[in-house]
Amino acid sequence: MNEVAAALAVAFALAGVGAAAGWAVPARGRSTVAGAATAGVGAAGAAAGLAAVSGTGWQGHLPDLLPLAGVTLSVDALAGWFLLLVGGVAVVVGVYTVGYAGRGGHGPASRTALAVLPVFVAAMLLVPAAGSVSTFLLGWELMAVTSLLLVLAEHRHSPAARTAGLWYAAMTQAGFVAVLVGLAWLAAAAGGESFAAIRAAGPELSPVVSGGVFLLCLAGFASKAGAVPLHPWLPRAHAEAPSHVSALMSAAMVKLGVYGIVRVGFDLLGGGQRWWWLLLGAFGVVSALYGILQAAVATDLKRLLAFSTSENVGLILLGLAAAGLWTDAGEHAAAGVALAAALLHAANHAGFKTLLFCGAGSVLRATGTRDLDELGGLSRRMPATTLLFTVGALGAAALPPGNGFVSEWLLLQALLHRAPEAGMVVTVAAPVAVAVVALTAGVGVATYVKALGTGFLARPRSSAAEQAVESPRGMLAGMGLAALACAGLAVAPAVAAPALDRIAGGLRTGIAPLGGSGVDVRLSGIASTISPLWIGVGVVGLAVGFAGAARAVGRARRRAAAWDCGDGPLTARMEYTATSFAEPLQRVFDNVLAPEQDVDVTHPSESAYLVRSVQYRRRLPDRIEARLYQPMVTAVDRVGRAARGLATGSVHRYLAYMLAALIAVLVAGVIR
Amino acid sequence: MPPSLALYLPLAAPIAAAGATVLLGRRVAAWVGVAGAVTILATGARLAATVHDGPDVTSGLLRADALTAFMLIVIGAVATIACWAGVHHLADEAPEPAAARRYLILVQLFLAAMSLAVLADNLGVLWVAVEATTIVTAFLVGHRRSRASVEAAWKYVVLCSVGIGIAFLGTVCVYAAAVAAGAHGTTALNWTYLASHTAGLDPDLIRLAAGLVLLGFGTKAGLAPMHAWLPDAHSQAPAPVSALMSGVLLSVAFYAIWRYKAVTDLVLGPGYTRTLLLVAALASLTVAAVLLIAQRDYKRMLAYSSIEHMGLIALGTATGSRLAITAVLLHVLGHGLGKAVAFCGAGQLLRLQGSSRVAAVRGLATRQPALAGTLGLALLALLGLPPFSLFASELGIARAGLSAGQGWAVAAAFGLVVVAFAALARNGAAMLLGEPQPTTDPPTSSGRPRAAAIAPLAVGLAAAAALGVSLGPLRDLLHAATTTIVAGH
Amino acid sequence: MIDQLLNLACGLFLLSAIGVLWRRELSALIALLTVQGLALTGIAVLLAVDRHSVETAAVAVGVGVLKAGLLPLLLRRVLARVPEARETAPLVNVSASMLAAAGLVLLAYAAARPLVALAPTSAAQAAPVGIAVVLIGFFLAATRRRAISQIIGVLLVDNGIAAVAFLATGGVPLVVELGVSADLLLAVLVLQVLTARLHAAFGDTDLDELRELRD
Amino acid sequence: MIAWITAVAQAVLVAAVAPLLIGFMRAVRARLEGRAGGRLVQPWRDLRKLLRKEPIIPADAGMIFTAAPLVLMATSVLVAAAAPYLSTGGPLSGVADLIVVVGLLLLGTVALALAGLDTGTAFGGMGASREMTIAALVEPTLLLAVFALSTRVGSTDLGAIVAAGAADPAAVFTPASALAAAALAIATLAEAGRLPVDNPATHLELTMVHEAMVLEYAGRDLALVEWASAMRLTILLGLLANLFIPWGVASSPHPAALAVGAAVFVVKLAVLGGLLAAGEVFVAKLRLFRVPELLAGSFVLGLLAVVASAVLA
Repeated sequence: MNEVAAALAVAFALAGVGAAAGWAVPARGRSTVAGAATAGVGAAGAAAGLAAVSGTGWQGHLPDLLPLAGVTLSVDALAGWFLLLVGGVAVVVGVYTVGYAGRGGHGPASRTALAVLPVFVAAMLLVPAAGSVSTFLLGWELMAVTSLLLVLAEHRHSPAARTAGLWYAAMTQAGFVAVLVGLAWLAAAAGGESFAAIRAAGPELSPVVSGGVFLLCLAGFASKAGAVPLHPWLPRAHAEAPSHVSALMSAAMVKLGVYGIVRVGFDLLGGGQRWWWLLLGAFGVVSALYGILQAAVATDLKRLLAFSTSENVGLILLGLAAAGLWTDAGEHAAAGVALAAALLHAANHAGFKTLLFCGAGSVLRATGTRDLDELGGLSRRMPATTLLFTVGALGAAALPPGNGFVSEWLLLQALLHRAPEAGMVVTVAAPVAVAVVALTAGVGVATYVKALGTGFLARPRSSAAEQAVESPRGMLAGMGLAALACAGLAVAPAVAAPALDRIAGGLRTGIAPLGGSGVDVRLSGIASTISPLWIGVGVVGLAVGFAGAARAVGRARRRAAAWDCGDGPLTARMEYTATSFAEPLQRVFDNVLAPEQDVDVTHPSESAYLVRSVQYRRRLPDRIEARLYQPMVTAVDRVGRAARGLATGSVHRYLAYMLAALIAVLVAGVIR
Repeated sequence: MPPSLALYLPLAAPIAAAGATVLLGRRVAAWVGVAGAVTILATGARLAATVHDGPDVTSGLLRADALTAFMLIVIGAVATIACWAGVHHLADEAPEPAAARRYLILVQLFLAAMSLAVLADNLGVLWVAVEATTIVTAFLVGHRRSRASVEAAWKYVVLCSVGIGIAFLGTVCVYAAAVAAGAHGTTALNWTYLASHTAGLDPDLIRLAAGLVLLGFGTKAGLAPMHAWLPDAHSQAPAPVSALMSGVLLSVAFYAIWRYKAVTDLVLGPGYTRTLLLVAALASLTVAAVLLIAQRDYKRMLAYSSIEHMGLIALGTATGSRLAITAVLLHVLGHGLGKAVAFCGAGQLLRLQGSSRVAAVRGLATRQPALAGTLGLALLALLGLPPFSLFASELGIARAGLSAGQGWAVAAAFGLVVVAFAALARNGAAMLLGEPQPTTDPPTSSGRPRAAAIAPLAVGLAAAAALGVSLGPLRDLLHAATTTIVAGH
Repeated sequence: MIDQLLNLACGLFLLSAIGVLWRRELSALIALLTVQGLALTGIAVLLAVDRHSVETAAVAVGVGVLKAGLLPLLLRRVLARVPEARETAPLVNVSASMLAAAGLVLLAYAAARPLVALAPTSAAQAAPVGIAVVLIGFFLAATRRRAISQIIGVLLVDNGIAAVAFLATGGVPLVVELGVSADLLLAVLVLQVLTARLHAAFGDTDLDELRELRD
Repeated sequence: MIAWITAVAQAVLVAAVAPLLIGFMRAVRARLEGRAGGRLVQPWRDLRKLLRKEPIIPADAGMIFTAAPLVLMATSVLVAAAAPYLSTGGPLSGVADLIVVVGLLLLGTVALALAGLDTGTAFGGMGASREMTIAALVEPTLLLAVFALSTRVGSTDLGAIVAAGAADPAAVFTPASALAAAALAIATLAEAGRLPVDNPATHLELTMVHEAMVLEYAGRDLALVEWASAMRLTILLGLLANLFIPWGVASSPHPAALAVGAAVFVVKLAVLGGLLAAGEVFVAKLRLFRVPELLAGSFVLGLLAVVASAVLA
């Protein structure tokens, strides 16, 4: 029993104890107990992950658990990376929960919602730690059911939460079945269900089997990862879940979909055919673009963050696709960089999205609304939260010196790599991917400017926002931890280099993509470097320097009413809202977003030429959901109604069914 | 207690309990009934200890091997929960003394008939026992004498009698084949004899028999297209009886199919029954899925969920490998426990609500947290979610099916399971979640169910969850029982 | 001689089933059922004579009492209590029923081939008659609206199976036969009670009215 | 050490030249329009005046409003120091490449946009919204141009690209390069807020983009914004110049070479600035919602450049 095993054992034991304690203790201490347990489970998981990415693997088999299969655990560097990621997020969320969900807090204080929290984290740790098909599926489904319970935490007062829960339940189960069939098929074809056995047999499988398995698994994993067009559950569930749960789901759970793709595609199947990766790339492109466009026009802060998750997952998938394509083309250096970019972006996204969702939770707690149009003015009322949210937004917008920038830079480096012998498809696909990443980055910047600018700055646009007060210290502490992690990843991404090198080495690319990195990020095989530390120091140092210099030479500032071209006096009604901010972008991408607009003009009775009032309504429904899923739901409902005709209540009809079956069996016996 | 005596106990105990009911007061009689159920469970465990690695226990017409012991455990476990819940059911419903007595007697006879079915070595006696279950449960289904329950009882008796008749025709065919192969008298229908003397059996006749038997017992097992009686009967019976019918009676019918399959597969090879079972499995899953979509009655919803699970069991039986059969057996136990809890919970809900319409129940989680929690967890168990054992068994069925090259069937089946999942989740969410409407509280509602009434359900859920975590001592028994079904391959 | 008598009994057995399909008066149906019971008893007796089997003879007596005596008697009592004389509107009309019966008989002969092939005695040759009656009984139950007609359908199925058992094997083991007979008697008793309750609840025994439980 | 000195020299040079470039362009434009125009150093005088005035900030503005000019200035100076204007050695080679330059410039834009929103005025928000829309759409063009340029060299390192151009000028004058230059030029206009995307001299609020964001600045804050904006134009034009006219950039950190490099740099800037100013005389500002069409055009140019560089190279 080495340190990985010990840490995992502590994590699972703590989850059990935490759940029981969260259930048993009275309401007053419940959030403290559950939050502490969650943080503890996360810390233990992160410790296991840290040991694993440092090179300490572990395998174990517990035949008496999980009937008919037994639990097999196997932790390598890749698993360790995701253990670390999940654990880290859980620590932050655990600390945050103590302040958020407690009495007087905004979040739910119900037994179930708090007791399930550590179990959810444990389930998320079980997924990467799993070493066999059955164990993986067990973790996957445990994760689904616990997260479902958490999404439903506010079911009582929010019909939207109930709908979200239902969408999530149905889609996650469909995804589970796809993965189940895929992995069971793989296990059957490989003649064993442990990952080790599959890994050994993986490359010898027929292309039909491996392709089929990859497609099925991809469907399930991409849906869990929130990739468009398998995403509709995500903006609903992430928006309606309590914010600490949104953070866990968006930052950690969604990544396990990514983990699944890496594990199955690169590890178990051992790479694959080119079309797999082109398909994955298509998922990535569509997710990134559609996600960020929806985020750009969203006015619900949490919906914005949720669609931004789809976007970031799209970028991660794009990185994985590039890794697959470059491996296929024999360009191992670029493949390693692409893989490193995807994994690093997963970690970065986990960092800033935890921070942002926790920030959204603080806003929700302080104002009771998520509608950016109703917010504003929080930077003076909640300065610490605003500052922390800014750190997250900087990362999410992928601007230097934020942490998102480094991984997007890596991704671009991988995509900019040129290999003429890789073939025409790749030659065309690479620039398209670059353009998509660039457009995504651009719109992403606009999106987070909107979120920060209209949500936190200027004047409050509602009395709720006006009366907002700063969050309690526990919540700020949790967010502070996340902000520290973001800052660390931003200025010193190279600390992750040995781990990423070990992972890439383990996945048969045989390359250490970030081998030479120190203060600078240096790539092997690609002659580009940056120095995130110096960029960060440069921007911050120069800005501080200029501030000092300006103060030294200039006069003191004075506050006065805004000039606004002499228009005053200003009211909050005159401000740009989130809707108006996004209007130009919405117009530009009208064809994709297809907004629904209604203009109702009412006339006074005297004359139809006069106008009494004009009512303008605009809605931006998720077009893919409306066009792809709603018809499906309608069709299923129609089938259900039509199927009532099967059971009319007539005993004669029922006997006729049986007689028909009898005749069929007899005829089958006769014909044979 | 010598094992051969233990063979008679599962019959004697419920019959004795039924007899005692005549003498005792209602409350005591109800608890005596629980004792009858516990006796079956204990005897099953006792027999399991003997047979899981030793020879079969035989005495007269009765015989117990590992499969029998396992089925006795299933019957005993589900019956314990159902009878225990039945104590409170009777206390709450407070029927006339005569009706209560008749109810208690019939339930015990029902248990005895099911025990006989799994203990009989002779396939003819097995048939008689299964048909006897129809007869004793007919009045339980029609217990309430309302129009709906009379209708349900009529359909139940007619459809099952005709269906089970087909099974008898199949039994006659097997008998004819055995006689033609040189067997005599009662022995010719003994399963032990047939399973060990398959060489002379005429394949054509066995083929005919296999089809007929599958249709016949398939009717009792609720396989489509012979399923139509099931939603009516299960929704109209009193809750504990629904629990028994859904939780074990269906499985007892499937037990008969396994016994026959073990014989016919030795003669015909697995192909023929596999094809028939696959068709039945997919038909059942389809029927269950499409009728669940627009389901408006929660008891019927649970009944269709039973059809869905029987479809899965048929799928696993069709696969027929060791893993598949072990998974199927575990599925039977898990489904029995889960469905018993769900039906008993639904019964309490019906009493509180006065209507079995889904639309009549809103915000139960807020109004009745304990009952809603129990029902919700039972629903999660039936949806095949961990930690409940149905997760492990469904996983096993899927893995086994894919290993046997039935990928398309598994994919189709689990696709339908997703539809059923969504439909069940939708109705479950509609009932459990949300803000309770003040107007939906009918005047009949007499507060919350007592903790004592929830206790049997909690025990059932705990058992289902424990099984999902680890089989413990059942592990060897399951493997031994699997061997009795799969030994031939 | 015995073979010819056996064939005669089998013919009567099948004819009575077709007659049930043809007639509409419920009392006539019960009479035909009695005839069929007698034919079945005849088959059993002939087999007992043929095989010199006392056990079969005893079974034959039991069958006679049950199928030609007790069950028709029970049905008459039902009919007396539920005053409906005719099967007014079967779901499939009589002429179509006849055609269907013809088809079912053909199917029975085709399906029963393995039974016939197994034991080339003259009794076994007649086994398809039993299967034909099973199918006809099934058809009757599926197309007739009166409760009593449906009970008769169930009984036809049972008679058919009994006939197959006698013709193909000389009768199932005694213990099974006893159990089956007891089950059958109890089932008819249950149906008798349920018919009364149906009549009380719906004021009618038209089974097509049973549409309250659906979906 | 020399690299650091070069970097500081570059930053100082760009900072010093930027207001002069603005003055020069205004003069050229005035001359072409038949006006006398201001003097070359007028922008410097404006800056000095502004630095002395009292900075006034709107009542509702928060810390972002005061921080934005500093961030804008910091990013401009950092880029000026890091990009290869005088020497291809890449003064801070390994710290920042072309993608970082694009990112840093965008960071400056974002700072101003947030400041515009922070004022709580309608014009501030309007400017921010428009600026971010344009910035979002410019981004793909910029990175495609980077792609086209970097494939030639196999690196996004600016110094490497310029050095390769200087070493082999023929490689610069390829169709791919020309297309990339055109794309980058349009992107530069948009980034720097020049006609036809934005009119730096407009005084009609409704057509403002950049100016609308900075309406509320006064005193030294405004001075920083103006100065930084001028530096951004200088930076972009300088990049354009050194990427596509790579002569005269010092390949060694020798002081003499650096001096020559500085002179050549100023000349190139003057030429490009003059051309830009002359061009602006003849075009009108596009309607805001026609701007995406222009940017889509530049995007296509960029894509063509990439394809050309892949297929023809």
